[in-house]
Amino acid sequence: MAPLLEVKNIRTYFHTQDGVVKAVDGVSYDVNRGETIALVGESGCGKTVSALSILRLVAEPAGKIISGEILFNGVDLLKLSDAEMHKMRGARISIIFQEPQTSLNPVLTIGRQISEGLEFHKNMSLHDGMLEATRLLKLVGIPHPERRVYEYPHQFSGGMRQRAMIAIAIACQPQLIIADEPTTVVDVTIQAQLLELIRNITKELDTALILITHNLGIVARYAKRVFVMYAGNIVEYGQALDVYHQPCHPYTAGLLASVPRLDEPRKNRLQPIEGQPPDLIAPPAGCAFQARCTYSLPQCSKEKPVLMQITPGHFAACWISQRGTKPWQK
Amino acid sequence: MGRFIIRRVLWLILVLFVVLLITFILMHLVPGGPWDREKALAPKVIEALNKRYGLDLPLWRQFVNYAWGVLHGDLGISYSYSDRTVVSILAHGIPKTATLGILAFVVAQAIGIPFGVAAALKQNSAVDYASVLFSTVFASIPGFVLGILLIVLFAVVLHWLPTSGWGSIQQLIMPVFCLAALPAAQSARITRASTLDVMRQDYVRTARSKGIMESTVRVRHIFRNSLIPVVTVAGPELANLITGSFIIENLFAIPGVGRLFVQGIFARDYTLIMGGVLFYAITIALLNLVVDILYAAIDPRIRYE
Amino acid sequence: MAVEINTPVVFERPPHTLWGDAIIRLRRNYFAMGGLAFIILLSLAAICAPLITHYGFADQHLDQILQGPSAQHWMGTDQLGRDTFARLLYGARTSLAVGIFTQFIVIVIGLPIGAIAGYAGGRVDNYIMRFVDVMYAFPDILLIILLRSVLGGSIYMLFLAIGLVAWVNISRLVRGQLMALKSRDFVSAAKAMGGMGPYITWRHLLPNALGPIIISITFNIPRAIFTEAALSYIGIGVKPPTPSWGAMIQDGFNLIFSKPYMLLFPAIALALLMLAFTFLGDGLRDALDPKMRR
Amino acid sequence: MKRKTFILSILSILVIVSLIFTSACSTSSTSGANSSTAANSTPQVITLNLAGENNTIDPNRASWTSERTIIIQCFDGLLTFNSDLTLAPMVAKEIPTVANKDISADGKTYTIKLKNNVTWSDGTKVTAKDFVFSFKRLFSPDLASEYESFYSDVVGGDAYFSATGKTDAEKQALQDAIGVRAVDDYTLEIKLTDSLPTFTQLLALWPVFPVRQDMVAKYGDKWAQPDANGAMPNYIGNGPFILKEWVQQDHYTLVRNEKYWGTKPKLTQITFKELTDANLALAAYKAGELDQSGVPGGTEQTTMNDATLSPQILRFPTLTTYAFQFNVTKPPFDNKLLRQALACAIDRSAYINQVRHGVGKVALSWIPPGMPGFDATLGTDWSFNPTKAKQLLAQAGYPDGKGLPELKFQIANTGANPTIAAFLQGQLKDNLGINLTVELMESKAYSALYNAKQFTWGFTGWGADYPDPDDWLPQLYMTGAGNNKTGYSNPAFDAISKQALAELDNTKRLQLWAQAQAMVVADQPMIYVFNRETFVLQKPWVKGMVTSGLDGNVAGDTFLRNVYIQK
Repeated sequence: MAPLLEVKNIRTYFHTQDGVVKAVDGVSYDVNRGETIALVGESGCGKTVSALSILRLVAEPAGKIISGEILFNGVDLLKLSDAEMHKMRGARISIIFQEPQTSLNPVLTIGRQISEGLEFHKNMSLHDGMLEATRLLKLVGIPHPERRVYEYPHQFSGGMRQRAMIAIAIACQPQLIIADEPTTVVDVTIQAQLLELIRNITKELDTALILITHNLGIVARYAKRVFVMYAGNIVEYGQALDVYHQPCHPYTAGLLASVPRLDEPRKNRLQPIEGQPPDLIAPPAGCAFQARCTYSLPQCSKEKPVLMQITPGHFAACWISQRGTKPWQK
Repeated sequence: MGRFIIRRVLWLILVLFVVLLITFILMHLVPGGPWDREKALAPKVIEALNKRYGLDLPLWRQFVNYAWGVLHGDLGISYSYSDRTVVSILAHGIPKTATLGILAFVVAQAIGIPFGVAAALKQNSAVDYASVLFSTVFASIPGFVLGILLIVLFAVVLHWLPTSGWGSIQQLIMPVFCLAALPAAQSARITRASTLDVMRQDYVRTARSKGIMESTVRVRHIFRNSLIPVVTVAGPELANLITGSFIIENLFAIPGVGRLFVQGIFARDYTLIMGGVLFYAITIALLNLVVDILYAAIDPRIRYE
Repeated sequence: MAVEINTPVVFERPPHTLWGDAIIRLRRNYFAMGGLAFIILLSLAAICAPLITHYGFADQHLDQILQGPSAQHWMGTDQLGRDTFARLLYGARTSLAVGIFTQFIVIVIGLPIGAIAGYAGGRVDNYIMRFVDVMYAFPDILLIILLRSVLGGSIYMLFLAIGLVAWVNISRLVRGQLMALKSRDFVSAAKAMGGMGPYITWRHLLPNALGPIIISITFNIPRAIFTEAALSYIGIGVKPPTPSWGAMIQDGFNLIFSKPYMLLFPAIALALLMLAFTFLGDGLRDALDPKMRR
Repeated sequence: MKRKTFILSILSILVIVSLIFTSACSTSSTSGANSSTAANSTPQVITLNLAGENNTIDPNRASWTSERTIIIQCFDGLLTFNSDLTLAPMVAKEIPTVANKDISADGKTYTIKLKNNVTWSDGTKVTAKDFVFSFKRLFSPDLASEYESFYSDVVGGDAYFSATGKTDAEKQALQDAIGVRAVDDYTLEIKLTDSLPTFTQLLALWPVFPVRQDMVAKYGDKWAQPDANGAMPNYIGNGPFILKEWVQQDHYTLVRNEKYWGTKPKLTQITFKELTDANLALAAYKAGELDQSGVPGGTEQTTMNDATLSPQILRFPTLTTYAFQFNVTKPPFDNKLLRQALACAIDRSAYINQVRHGVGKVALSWIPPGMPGFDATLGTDWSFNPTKAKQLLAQAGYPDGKGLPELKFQIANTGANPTIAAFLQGQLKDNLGINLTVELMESKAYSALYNAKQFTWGFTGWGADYPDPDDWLPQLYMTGAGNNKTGYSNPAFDAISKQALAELDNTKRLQLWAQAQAMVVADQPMIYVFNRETFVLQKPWVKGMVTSGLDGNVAGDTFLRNVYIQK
């Protein structure tokens, strides 16, 4: 069976006063029906932009999808008309944004913001939409939904707002939900609750999920497959457990070292990755990670590595691991 | 909300009292009284006039008498328009000035807001540049210059409109336009800036992600939020317009309070000045209150206790 | 705890300071730079007026009254035979001075009052803001006319009169900015380090509130120049022989039917100056507004 | 939703309120528009500009020229001025003189016989009682008439006027004691404390025009006020026009008095607009909304050069003199030589011919041409002469201006005053090398400074209330007189003035005044600069216009009853 979503070699560039920012520069991945994948990387690596590209919500006119294909159920989303795309958004593909503080309209009631999509996609009346919104709020675990549905975002706590965002995303029972760092700004206990909620709901509705996060630590628990992005490119992907236990890219290894691991006794200090991500306007000639890589080879600064299968189903774009070595592995 | 309004109104009464007291003191500190003219009046005439208008009493008595009168709705008698009560003078002028001001306000917003929104939606397009240019140019010409240019063009050269006066719709066109030019420009600028700001907000992206109609996104999500700063500025603007402009009323010979008030100041017509200040302060305060209420109506985050 | 690996700016080249960034942004705004260039050129021309024209602003040529533009008098002469171009140049001094000095007065009065109210909060803030309310309820024109008749006709007193009625807004602005900033973390940090009240205000709060204040000033300068023109119409402007654009517009206003250029030259000059300040103000706002930093 | 309807309702209230205001106001004031009477003949209507709102049009209280403009259309006094400024009888049968015995030999009792066919606009007769009432009301302390001081010589007048603090009974007694009574219905007797030959001229002024006692009794001081719609039902006069409507701050509408006792005017309607901005008035004239308009100062030359407008110019001298007056009690202007030096340094003809484009006339003495007392030879010693100015400056103790303290000149910031101040500044700089500091003041602040005699050197103008030296010399130059702001004090002048004021022989009286004026001019307490000339535009179809030196802001207002329209 063909995957639900296939992103093929997508390039999304931003035109700024400083030059063209190649935020997403040839990224491919796919999602199967009901599957959860994770897109992992630091801030600014292009993961959010690649997700927005799917919905064609990249801020125009500065940002533009230059090339590539996004096949959803075999249909190229980039070729759809605006009207057809409107029918996709919210109805078939929806998104949960990372900032619940700012992602909800402060002057509309929560219920209204949930029912909006229902009114448009399911031709519901405002009244029915509000009833459905109440039900959805209950589903995402908000107490007293019949009252809360008439409240405004500022009356909700951060965690509750994100639950409301989830309710908005699942309102029309989409086939794919993109969760863009859904838990960054809430505290740890709520993070776990929210992720569980998302997992349960997607399971229940049989919805595919793209979980975008910088926290590789949580990925293994929720996602089946992981795609690691760096500087606008996918640098490694594979089964979540493979990537987690046997990273084939020094960047992935660095990400893992920078987050606490629940499965290992805490013996080492957490180690942030030194240095800054490269300039996306004028990326370095070779491997984008080369400047920050402790293990780099002379080849790394000259030739850009491409994704190669290291072990079955586990790909990486790294000259070092492609030579069969993993010096980061202890 | 009710308690908030009551508290504001009570506070307003205190402010009015203080404002009147300060005005009263200032007027008596300023050189020149109502009877000072280049062709001097005889001392006995001045004495009789002071007696007639109660200006022979000690100052504190004058103020107490005045304040007592104000509490009873009596603002005294004008010195420069004999025998006319200040209440009747204001009642004569305020409707005209307010009509002009409200019309100018409506015109200004009706021009400014759509222009601002259009400019923001089509940022850096011809519409945008045209609206920026239009608004800055009209904001750069003093009202009386714009006024006389309009009079020359439409009344003297083209004979389309009467030059001045009060009574017909045609007579309103030029003064309303002159009054509206600057606020329209300001409104366009503010709307443009706030719309641009709102368009960048995350919740607009959220709204788009729901796949709803673009027009719904614009009206429900962008416009309503971008209106908030516009309302903040519109309040003082409306107050400013309703209280009248000496220059426009003088230039177009409109029998409004703006002209009366300034003439009253120059004539040291104490009661008329106090009446004008009272009108001004009440208008400002009430409109600020209206803005605050409107503000709460548009933005649910704001609650008054 | 997860360690955030957050570089602050997404699509920006290596980070700049707020001000450095603002300057770069401003430089790219051609309208704003054009405005700034006009203001600087005009200021230079006003300062160097004697080098540009050999006519004095008060030199009367009673045999050359109300002449049209010519090679001798580029913009013609006025009702006392004074060279309009020279008066326009010297008048720029007055008009710029009105704009700048009134704002200076506004800052001197409004900034401390707003800062005290915003910083102290509570009862002090309440009293100060009630006083500001009272000031706000006064018609500006009343205060200006009364101040003009108390203070006399000198130009400094004109600055003072306009400044004295205009400080209210800036103090409200400063107060609002400080109130908002006060709750931020860096103030708590500064407090925790044992900084004193005024010190915190001066060192940490004001610099952060500076952006909106500067923007407000750029918008208020042309407003003050406008006010001067309006006062000339009412008849309480600058005293002769000092030229000001407002007074020249008023002179020309009376001659619109016979010598339109008498109105047009100063009116166009004023409009250009207003445009320049408006563009500069817009540019500064765009450059300094932190919301724009995305 | 609730919130939305709330906003909507506020918006709709705003719109409705504004609509109500517009409609209410438009219905109330369109009624004053011109309407043509007959289709076949030219409508006899004229629209003029009063250029300002009046304080009052109660004859006993009025004091400004624009108030006089309305009053003289609606009332006729005992006497009136001809266009040549001689007196003519109006309600009085003849001009009272000693010769016709209407004035007693001592000049203190006036017995005036009235015509018996004079009627009010409601048809009732005008009798001596109406004049008695008017006189007594003029002196009422409660009314506080500004022109009362002109009539101080009437027996008992001042005593009553000064009774501000007295009881009603005392006031009544004082009122009864005033020396004005009706001998019979058509004979009025007025007693004066002193002989005052110019009292006949005062009888031609508006403060003593007849006033209806019944209207004042019924409506009090508000009888001369419009009702809420602007109508003037109580404003009953005996003049050729009736004031039908006074829409305050906007316009006056006068219609012909169809019951007028004299020759009926030709105009059926006069509208006075109140356009205060001079540019607007000219625009309205050009747009055909006004039949007469002034021109903004400085545009006279262009107007004269304009082929269309130049035939429409109406210009005539008015009895007004402008002067730079010194405070002679304070240094340095207590120095007569300095004052004379400054007088010689001012090129008045340059001002008139260049700055004012020839409108106006150079003045070298106080009393203006066109009225008794003018002397063309006077003051020529102090006409423009830079050489003499320098000599006099040296004689004054300031050779080449050395040692001269800072000279300050105060002037009200109104009209063309800033220009004349700049002109003076330029003249002193060019001709004497003296720097002058101009202090431009808000007008009331200036008046206060001036009335308190705190000024050093200022600008003043004086217009005739009536065309006689009585109105020009004693009020300004007698020691301590009400309008003597210069502080000028000359015992010789005071003595001659006293004599002249009471002199019944007119020739001798004028000779005395000529001597007095010569004394003043020699001392130069003021530098006389120019006499005013009215310069207005008038549509060619306005015919029969007769102008007078006493005209106010509206040119020809004194004789509007003669005007007609012919297109």
